[in-house]
Amino acid sequence: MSDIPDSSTVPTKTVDGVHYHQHDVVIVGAGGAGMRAAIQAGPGASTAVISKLYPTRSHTGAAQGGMAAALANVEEDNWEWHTFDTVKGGDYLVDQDAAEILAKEAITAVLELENMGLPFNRTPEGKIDQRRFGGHTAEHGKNPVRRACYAADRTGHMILQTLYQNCVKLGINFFNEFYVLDLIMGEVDGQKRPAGVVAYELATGELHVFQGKAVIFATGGFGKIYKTTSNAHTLTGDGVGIIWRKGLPLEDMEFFQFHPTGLAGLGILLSEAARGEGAILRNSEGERFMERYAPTIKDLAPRDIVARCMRTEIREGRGAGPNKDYLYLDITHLSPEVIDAKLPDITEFARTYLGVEPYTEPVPVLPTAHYAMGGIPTNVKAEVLQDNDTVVPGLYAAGECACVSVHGSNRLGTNSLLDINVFGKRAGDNAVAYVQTADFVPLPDDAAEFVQGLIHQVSTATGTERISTLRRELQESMDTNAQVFRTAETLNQVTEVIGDLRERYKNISVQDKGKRFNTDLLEAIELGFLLDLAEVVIYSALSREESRGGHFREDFPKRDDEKWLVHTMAYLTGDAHSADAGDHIKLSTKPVVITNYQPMERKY
Amino acid sequence: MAEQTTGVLPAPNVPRPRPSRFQGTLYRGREGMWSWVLHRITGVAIYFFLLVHILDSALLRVSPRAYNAVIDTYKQPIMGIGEAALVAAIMFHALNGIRIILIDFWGGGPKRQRLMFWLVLVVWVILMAGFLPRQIGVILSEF
Amino acid sequence: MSTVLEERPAAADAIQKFTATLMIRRFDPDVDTEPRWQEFSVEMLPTDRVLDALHQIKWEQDGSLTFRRSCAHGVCGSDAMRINGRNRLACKTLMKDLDIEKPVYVEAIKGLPLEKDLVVNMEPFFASFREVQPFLQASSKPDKERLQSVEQRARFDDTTKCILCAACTSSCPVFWTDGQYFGPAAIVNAHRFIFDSRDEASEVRLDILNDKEGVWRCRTTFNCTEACPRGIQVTQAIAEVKAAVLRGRP
Amino acid sequence: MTTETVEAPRSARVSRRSTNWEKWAWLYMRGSGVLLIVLIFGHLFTNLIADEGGVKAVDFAFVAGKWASPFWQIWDTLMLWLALIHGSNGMRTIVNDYVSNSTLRRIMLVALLASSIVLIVLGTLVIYTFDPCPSGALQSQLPSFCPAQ
Ligand SMILES: Cc1cc2nc3c(=O)[nH]c(=O)nc-3n(C[C@H](O)[C@H](O)[C@H](O)COP(=O)(O)OP(=O)(O)OC[C@H]3O[C@@H](n4cnc5c(N)ncnc54)[C@H](O)[C@@H]3O)c2cc1C
Ligand code: HEM
Ligand code: SF4
Ligand code: F3S
Ligand code: FES
Repeated sequence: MSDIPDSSTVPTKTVDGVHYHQHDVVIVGAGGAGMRAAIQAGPGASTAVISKLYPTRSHTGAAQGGMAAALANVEEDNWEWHTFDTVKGGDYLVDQDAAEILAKEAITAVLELENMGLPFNRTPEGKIDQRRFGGHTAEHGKNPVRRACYAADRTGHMILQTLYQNCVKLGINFFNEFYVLDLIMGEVDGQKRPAGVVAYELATGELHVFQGKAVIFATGGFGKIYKTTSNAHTLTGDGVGIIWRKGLPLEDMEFFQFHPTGLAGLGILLSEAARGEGAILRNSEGERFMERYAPTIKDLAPRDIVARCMRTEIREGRGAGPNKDYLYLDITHLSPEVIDAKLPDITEFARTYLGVEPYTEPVPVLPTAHYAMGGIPTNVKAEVLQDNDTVVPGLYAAGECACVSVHGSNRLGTNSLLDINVFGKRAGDNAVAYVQTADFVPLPDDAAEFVQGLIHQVSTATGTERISTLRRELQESMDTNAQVFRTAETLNQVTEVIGDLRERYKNISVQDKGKRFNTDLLEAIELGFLLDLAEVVIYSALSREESRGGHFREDFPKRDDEKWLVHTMAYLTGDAHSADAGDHIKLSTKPVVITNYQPMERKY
Repeated sequence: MAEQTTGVLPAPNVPRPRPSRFQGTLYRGREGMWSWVLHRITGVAIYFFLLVHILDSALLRVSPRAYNAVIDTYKQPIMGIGEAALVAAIMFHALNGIRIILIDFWGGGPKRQRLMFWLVLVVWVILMAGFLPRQIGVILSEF
Repeated sequence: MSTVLEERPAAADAIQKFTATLMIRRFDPDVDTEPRWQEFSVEMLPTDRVLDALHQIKWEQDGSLTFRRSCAHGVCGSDAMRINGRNRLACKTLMKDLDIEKPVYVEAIKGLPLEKDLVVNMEPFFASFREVQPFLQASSKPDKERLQSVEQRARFDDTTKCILCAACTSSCPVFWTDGQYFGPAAIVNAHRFIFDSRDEASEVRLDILNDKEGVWRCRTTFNCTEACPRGIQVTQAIAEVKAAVLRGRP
Repeated sequence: MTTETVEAPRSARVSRRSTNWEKWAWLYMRGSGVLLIVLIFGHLFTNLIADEGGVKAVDFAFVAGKWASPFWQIWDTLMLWLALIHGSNGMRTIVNDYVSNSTLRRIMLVALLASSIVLIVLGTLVIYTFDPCPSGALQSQLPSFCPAQ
């Protein structure tokens, strides 16, 4: 079901029930990154956006707190400080050239969104208002600075809506509820290039091949490898998984961010904006424990640090509740007017899902799996890399699925909405420039064969294992063993679980045998991606014997710049289906780009 | 898509959906919906009464006898009950009409629509309480 | 301060589970000629959402049960459905807020073509959204942001919250009649731009909505306002647009 | 309210409207509604309540007595026009809502329009060409001011 049907959303031909389309630029994913790219690409090239969800259902809409840019609308600020904070926040694993671009282009990115209509909150002078956020400081760490541009606690919602509105304005062709399941690669002059993608149309169960000169991946994260997560049910990392299965590398997969303040037990996020507006984390004794760990910026320390401090508090018996297993986020000292104006949605979540009234009661919180720092490696032009420095011409990635790497080992809050806008735009621009000179890569005759096989195999599966059981076992094991704190022992444990699950996955059953809206089938396929990605995450985490940012090895609690100031690159080699990860994953390293800031100890 | 310019969208050519089926439970609307249902029903009822009423009044032009003959039938007790229902309908329709007009033109209307619905009912009950005893008296006097 | 919370989430494990009955209106176009009601029993906690119940059925009992969902906390707008006769988001409706002594009736939203189980065709809904020109139209090209006062920003705040879930439009008795009415959601999204001080095309949108199928078809039944999971004062927004059409400007 | 089928909900209408009748119709419903409250309640009051005996008091003589005064003539004319147009327009809305077959809808709308015109003309004629003392009627049926025949 296409969104704006006109001649260009009609297939060019249909062969053996497979529909063929041709567009200069094919964008996979209609979240913030995908639509930002589409807005750049649409006016200059024939563009198709393929998304497994209606664009406005993408998880960018769940983002709450803000988008960083050193506009200096309320306090002195500049992009150089922002760059520094990003680098330090990422525990120096950030590629500094990319961070510089991110911080510099942030300013235009925000202004462009405003120009497209985004309703930011305003200062009394009518300018875009800004608020504090974790890890964002003035003068290289001196004190917190107001850098996050926001629209109440619905910034992501506004970004997603604004971008969709502008896509409507431009008449972009959307293919909604189309699941991309394969990337078709071809070769030109001995060089790998994308030829197109294959998608499964949810409504009809039919396959569509989209031939494109350039392909942009913007499929978002894969938080569903965890049980307790702020991520949507649909964030199963399909895009990253497809790239992986194509033999292209994945970067820094061991770094997964845990957000300190998820609603206890549920994982629904309470934005860091709460702490930006003055909320305080307290333990069972009512103590503001962050004062002990980060005396300067306290509750506004970066997420990896806060999440670890919280886990430590709980371990040391200062958790609240009957089982002493959660902490409190306290905003009772803020006036209800401020809360209503600046944090309306998250207080509503607390009321709806926990029955807690945030005006008067502190809210139970726990760290929740939140953001994948790693993903598809790209350069600053958003071009996908096939090794440390060779690009795949015509293939781009942007947003959470990509790893530029501007987030290093730990992303600062508000830098992701920024990332999707800056690098989404770059992906669009570069793709348009590329398609001016490039030709279509010929499609093989059996373009859809792999997906046909996959679907056939899964839909006729009559094994004995339930998808949901396997998924739950994976998620639970990840939650206990690959959390904020990890050790070789716990990681080995989850490795075993994954190996076992991968075996059992061969024996699954799918109950829905129909063609229309077969979400049962898709959940099975998504689980396949989750298993693949979890395996890479764990394998990379086992190998990195140090603690940095979001990856904290209790058996190696120190950062080790001598050995580990490098990105991890994981490649799929050998037999993808062998039970032992070591048989089919090969790891190597990629140097970190360091320009201005030499690694220092990270203190706040 | 260079040819697609700002604001001008191609006419969506929505695929013709398969026959839809959506009976199922009755929608559980609240005051707003039920007041509208009543408004609509009373409106139609009054309309048909009005048609008849104009026609019978036209008999005035024919002859006093014809008119009185018809009007006499209105004086039957059964018609008296109908008349009471008509007045009840008109009163509800009129009061709720005021409520609708307030919702439309008074800034505070939409917020207070539910309260206003209950007010409509209260006023309606009061007015009917004033009217019905007399009407019942009239009906009974016919026996 | 910890008193209030003594027996909250963690204690939930210990809390009594109960069995709830769900009546779900199923429809598979390839098999059924008519939708049919099917009964399921699920083990639930009071704090579970209806979405959790649907997941439990799909994951443990009948994998063919089909519904849309994504975020699971009321921000993506995927899972509007009719629960006990009213439009709601399954992920924002807690079991404890329903009368669980009786079966919980779950069916697709009304007025859009039913595709399968709880899934309806959303195209017509998005088509009318697109028709109101839901995007900022401003000719000036400032170097920085366009200024907008706090009050001007507040003017249209309510309608910026819309997540396009269709709970409103599919609760509207006028929309049910023939499906030609623009519907509250489209008007809400027009409102968001009509009253945005930066926009220059309000008149165009007012003209679009001053149509046979536009604002005048609204009969102020308030179902939309009651249904909106974002708490948007939908009918009020429609009334404001009507007033603006009469005035000829926002 | 629980209509069962919708052919193509909100599918694109390519060409749009002529004049904005709907706006004026909407305004008219409200304006006429307000006036009708006065007119109809005045009417009901004089006919059913003010005079002892309710509807029993209404007969040819009663009406003729009223219409002898231009005040009631104008009152009733206004009421006739406003109410009939209000009612017909309301019925038009309802027909538009529920009658999805376009031929049937057209037939019903034309019928509505025609009957409204006929009734308005008829009603107006009755009020103004009305002869309170028609010849050949029984004196007892006529208002008291009629000269004895
Ligand atoms: C609760 C929450 C709060 C957050 N708050 C903030 C914040 O305040 N500030 C900040 O900077 N960041 C925040 N983030 C992070 C940020 O929102 C995300 O990282 C970012 O929005 C990701 O955008 P994206 O475009 O890459 O992916 P998404 O928005 O997730 O979009 C992914 C798209 O890909 C499509 N897709 C996926 N797989 C397929 C497939 N196989 N075929 C076709 N299409 C596919 C989906 O349909 C979707 O359209 C938050 C994240 C969460 C979860
Ligand atoms: C007594 C004073 C009256 C008032 C204040 C009044 C008010 C209204 C109003 C405001 C509406 C518009 C409703 C809407 O748009 O949602 C309306 C509709 C209607 N009215 Fe009246 N009205 C009155 C008398 C009458 C009479 C005498 C008739 C019959 C001839 C009538 C028949 C109708 C009908 C059929 C509708 C359409 C209902 C609908 O669309 O749901 N009304 N009325
Ligand atoms: S107005 Fe409310 S109910 Fe309607 S689509 Fe928007 S969010 Fe959903
Ligand atoms: S339900 Fe419909 S009638 Fe009007 S008030 Fe809402 S749009
Ligand atoms: S699943 Fe996103 S709104 Fe319910």
